[in-house]
Amino acid sequence: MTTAKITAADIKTHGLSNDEYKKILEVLGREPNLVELGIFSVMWSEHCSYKSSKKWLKTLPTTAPWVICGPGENAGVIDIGEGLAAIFKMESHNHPSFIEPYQGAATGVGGILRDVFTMGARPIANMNALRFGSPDHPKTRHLVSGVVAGIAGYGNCVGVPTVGGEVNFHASYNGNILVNAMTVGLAKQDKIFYSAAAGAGNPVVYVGSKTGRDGIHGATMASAEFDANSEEKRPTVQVGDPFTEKLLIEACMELMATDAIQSIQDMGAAGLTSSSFEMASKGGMGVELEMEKVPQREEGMTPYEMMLSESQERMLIILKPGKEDIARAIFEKWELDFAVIGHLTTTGRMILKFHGEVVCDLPIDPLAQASPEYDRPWTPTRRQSILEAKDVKDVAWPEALKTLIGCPDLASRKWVYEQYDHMVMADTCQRPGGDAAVVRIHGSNRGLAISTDVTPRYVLADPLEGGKQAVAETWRNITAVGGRPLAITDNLNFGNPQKPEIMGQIVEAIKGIGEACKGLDYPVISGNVSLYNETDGNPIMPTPAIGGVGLIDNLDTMMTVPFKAEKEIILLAGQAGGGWLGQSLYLREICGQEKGAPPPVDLLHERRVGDFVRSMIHGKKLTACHDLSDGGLMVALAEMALSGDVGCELKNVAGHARLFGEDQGRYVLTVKTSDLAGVKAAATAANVALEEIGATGGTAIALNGASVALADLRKLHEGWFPGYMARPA
Amino acid sequence: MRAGVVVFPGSNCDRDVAVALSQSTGKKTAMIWHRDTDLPDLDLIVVPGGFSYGDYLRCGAMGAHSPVMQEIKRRAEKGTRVLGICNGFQIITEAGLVPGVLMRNAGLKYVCKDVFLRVEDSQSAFTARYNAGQIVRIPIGHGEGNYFADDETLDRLEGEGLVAFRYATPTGEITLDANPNGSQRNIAGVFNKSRTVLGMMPHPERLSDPKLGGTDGRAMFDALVETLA
Amino acid sequence: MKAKVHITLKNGVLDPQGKAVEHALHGQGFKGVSDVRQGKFIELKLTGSDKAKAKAEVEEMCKKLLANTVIENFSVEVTD
Amino acid sequence: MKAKVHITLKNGVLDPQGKAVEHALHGQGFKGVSDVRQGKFIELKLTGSDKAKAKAEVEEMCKKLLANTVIENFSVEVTD
Ligand SMILES: Nc1ncnc2c1ncn2[C@@H]1O[C@H](COP(=O)(O)OP(=O)(O)O)[C@@H](O)[C@H]1O
Ligand SMILES: [Mg+2]
Repeated sequence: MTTAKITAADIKTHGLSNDEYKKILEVLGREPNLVELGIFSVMWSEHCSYKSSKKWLKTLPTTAPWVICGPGENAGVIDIGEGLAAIFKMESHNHPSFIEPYQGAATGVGGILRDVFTMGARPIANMNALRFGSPDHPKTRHLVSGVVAGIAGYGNCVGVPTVGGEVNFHASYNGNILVNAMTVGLAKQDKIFYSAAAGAGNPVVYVGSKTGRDGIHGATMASAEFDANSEEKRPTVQVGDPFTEKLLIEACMELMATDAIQSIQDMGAAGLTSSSFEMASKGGMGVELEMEKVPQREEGMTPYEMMLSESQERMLIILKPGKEDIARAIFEKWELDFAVIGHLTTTGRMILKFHGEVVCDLPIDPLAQASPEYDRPWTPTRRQSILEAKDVKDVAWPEALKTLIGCPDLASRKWVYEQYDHMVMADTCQRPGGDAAVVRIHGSNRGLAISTDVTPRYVLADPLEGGKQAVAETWRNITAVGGRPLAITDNLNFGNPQKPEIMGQIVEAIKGIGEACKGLDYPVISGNVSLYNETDGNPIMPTPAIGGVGLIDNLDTMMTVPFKAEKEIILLAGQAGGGWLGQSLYLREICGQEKGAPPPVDLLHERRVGDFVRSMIHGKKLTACHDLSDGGLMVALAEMALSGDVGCELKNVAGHARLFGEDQGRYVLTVKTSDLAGVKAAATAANVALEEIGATGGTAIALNGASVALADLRKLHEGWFPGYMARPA
Repeated sequence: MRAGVVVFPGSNCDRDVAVALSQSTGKKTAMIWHRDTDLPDLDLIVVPGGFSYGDYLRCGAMGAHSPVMQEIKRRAEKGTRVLGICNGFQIITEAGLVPGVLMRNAGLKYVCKDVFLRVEDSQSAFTARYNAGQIVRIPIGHGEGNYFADDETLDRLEGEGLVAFRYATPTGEITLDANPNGSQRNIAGVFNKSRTVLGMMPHPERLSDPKLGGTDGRAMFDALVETLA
Repeated sequence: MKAKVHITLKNGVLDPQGKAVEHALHGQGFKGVSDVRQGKFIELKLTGSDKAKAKAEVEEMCKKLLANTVIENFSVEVTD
Repeated sequence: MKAKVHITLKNGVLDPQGKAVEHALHGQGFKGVSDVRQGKFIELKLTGSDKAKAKAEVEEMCKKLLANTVIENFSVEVTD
């Protein structure tokens, strides 16, 4: 084996600490070579090993009778009845999207799609949760336009509808935008594929695109060995090829319908290294690869480069014995590369050969077991005191509403989602713009409801309550369309975990998420952690994005946001009174302040109100429903009025705290007069507060003698995004 | 009616339109692989939406040269009805079955939304269930739907009544604002000379089911079944 | 041998991309720019050594696939 | 003055367009073709008469807007 001496610089450029290097020496009993060092660095990276977060992630509730597979596989799996499973996960592509927004976001979509279809699921919906810097920041417009175009460019071409998501702006993301993409897929329960390799001698097969020098660890630049042709060998940005991904989906689906696959995994971050390593490790197997057989895009690639390349649109498959020809024929039909690059062994070692020479020989289990796990020091976030409504400026409601409905965080996202094909597959029953997206389970009258949410300003002020709130909001959004919330995926975006206050945010947010999952019977089945989101020591706001999935058993009862007709009764369900202005958008946008404790989430109340609302929806008692979130009651009403193009006349509500407070666990409902008594009685029986606050009708929102025309609100609401994007930088 | 849908490697509305067709025909829709040249007997061939071969060079360019398209051209000459939707429209223009070209949207962005169309001509197997002048709501989803042809061609198309649909306001006005992509004269769909081939950017199969929010698209498939039964 | 192919929009055909680029350039303060037109540039390798023949072949490729001659012009240059 | 700008992908960067075009050319029977790369070609008009200055300005445009320098190279040529 060639052994170029590992230098201190090599260790550093591979992102390993001295302690970690010592551990490597212990595990190996000798010095690693560069290939091996590269593999260690990848396997022990934060991304692959979760070394800072593992201890805390273990505390999350991950089971329920309907959970088929929790965290640990490429994506989580839940039982949705009739022999079917929903498979989903969310993943970040933050850093690449900041460097190259179009390709960064595009390859983020490609990556999460592979995580889902590698398990046997046909992807049926994509979501994206995006956070950008302040709209005034010189880079923001360029990043928004590139990221959205990238998501569209990839998702539209592969033919998976992008049905929802979130977009927020805040200065804390100026140097670190967040691009979190989620995919939901559908599989038959008896056709789910896992990644644990088994069967000594079974062929290891590489399919998809060729391997190039994309995204190879920066070490290739610094290391002396690669200096000669630095221009040629420079690590490059990964470019997505959605057409190849589409072929890969179809080819994998076709192969999965046969009985040829023993196990399968996509090549995600750290490509061939993590896929082969994880598959072997999970199955307690060894693996031997012949690196020259890896399909290569460029000449003169080294095993180091092939192992660390992050070229997109590739998968690794362990075939059952004798199935090579069946598999090859399918991939050739779809005009994709197909190569048997090695086989499984019983040695428990990873052996890489290059033209016959052994270039890497690592023990798999010890390496996996010795992977670092840190209990990083953390300090709890200092809580802020509760802000009294009387200490907050009271602005006339029409002015406040106009400001809020057209502010960057609340303005219509049409400019974004009209660039996404959200209708392909012809099963989108609720398009973007509502509370949760709804996609039909093909060929049935059932649907999946999907929502992504988090309110970072709440998490910053109180990570525990903020973590709870994020989970609860997805639960509420799913409930509002009539869905039964089943499980979540999470994408934990934070700053540098080596700072105790950031680690504190992580620990407490996870605790909050866990509490909400428990309280709502809504387990975590997959997720992703993205740390070190800081520039010049300025961390992002803690942003644990949650993606929730629920089931609608009968699409005939699906509920939507718009007011449907004139003269219907408007009701406010949940917590009477209200008036929580701390950390509200009203406070930020109208008063220019970001302070106070965020609204607490009472999980028992949440559940009681949500279950009541859902039962009313299922009983066909409601005509419209919308949960309250950013901007509180008035914003929710305005959204219902605008989307239905029906105004409303309000009563029994007054004061900025009542109108714009962001108390949790509440919904606005409309009912026909004839159903009012029944709904009221049901609320009383369910111990849910229900206030009558007005009636629909007219072309304005009217309250206490003042009114705002819907036409004016619409201009503000729909005008901001296109206006902002059209302005020259 | 025997209907078939072409499947290119990057087609992604093939299943959608097959489902919509089956709903109207009550029969299974035949799926035709892009390398097939030996096609079954068909009354209608649909070239569906998607990104045929990735569409990286020019939308529809590679699809137009595929083996199956040569056969479809022959069938079209014999009068078999051909419907090109979205990418299918791009392909059949590239293949010369209908005149014109679909260029990049004037706004340079992909646009997915419902639009209103004014039915310009109801004298075809495709549009027989609509009335000329009727306004229908059908979704679009494309980045390159900007219909272009020279003035002479456009005048001829209009003169011969070969414009099938135009982008319009909900009340039927043909305005700049109603035009989502910059198409010449707001053209959303055109026929060939004999009205046996129709190319259109909007997706009738996306609003052929009340669960998806509307059924204006279904009338096209029903009309085909009625005429070609 | 290598071939370079330029594909440009015909005169009189509206070029939305060119127009958008021009607009953006003006927005960036490049005021003296006008008549921006965007086309494609394709490079490829060819076997053989007969340049004239190669040129004819690439022109054939343009007509058949690379360009849409309804709206586009092309030009081909072959070098070693 | 006129400027011609060529924008091409850097070496090593995946070129799905080029790959697809090559594939299609093979499918059309042009078997001798390889290494197809697809780039952009932009033409524009400029006021003024100082060629060196104009070139520098167009290069600035490339850096700022026309090219994505993370993955693309550009070259500028100015003529009368
Ligand atoms: N990036 C995005 N992509 C697609 N749809 C989006 C995106 N951002 C927001 N939306 C859609 O816009 C609507 C409003 O979003 P949001 O204000 O976050 O809703 P909510 O307050 O109900 O969670 C939702 O339907 C959402 O799915
Ligand atoms: Mg909501």
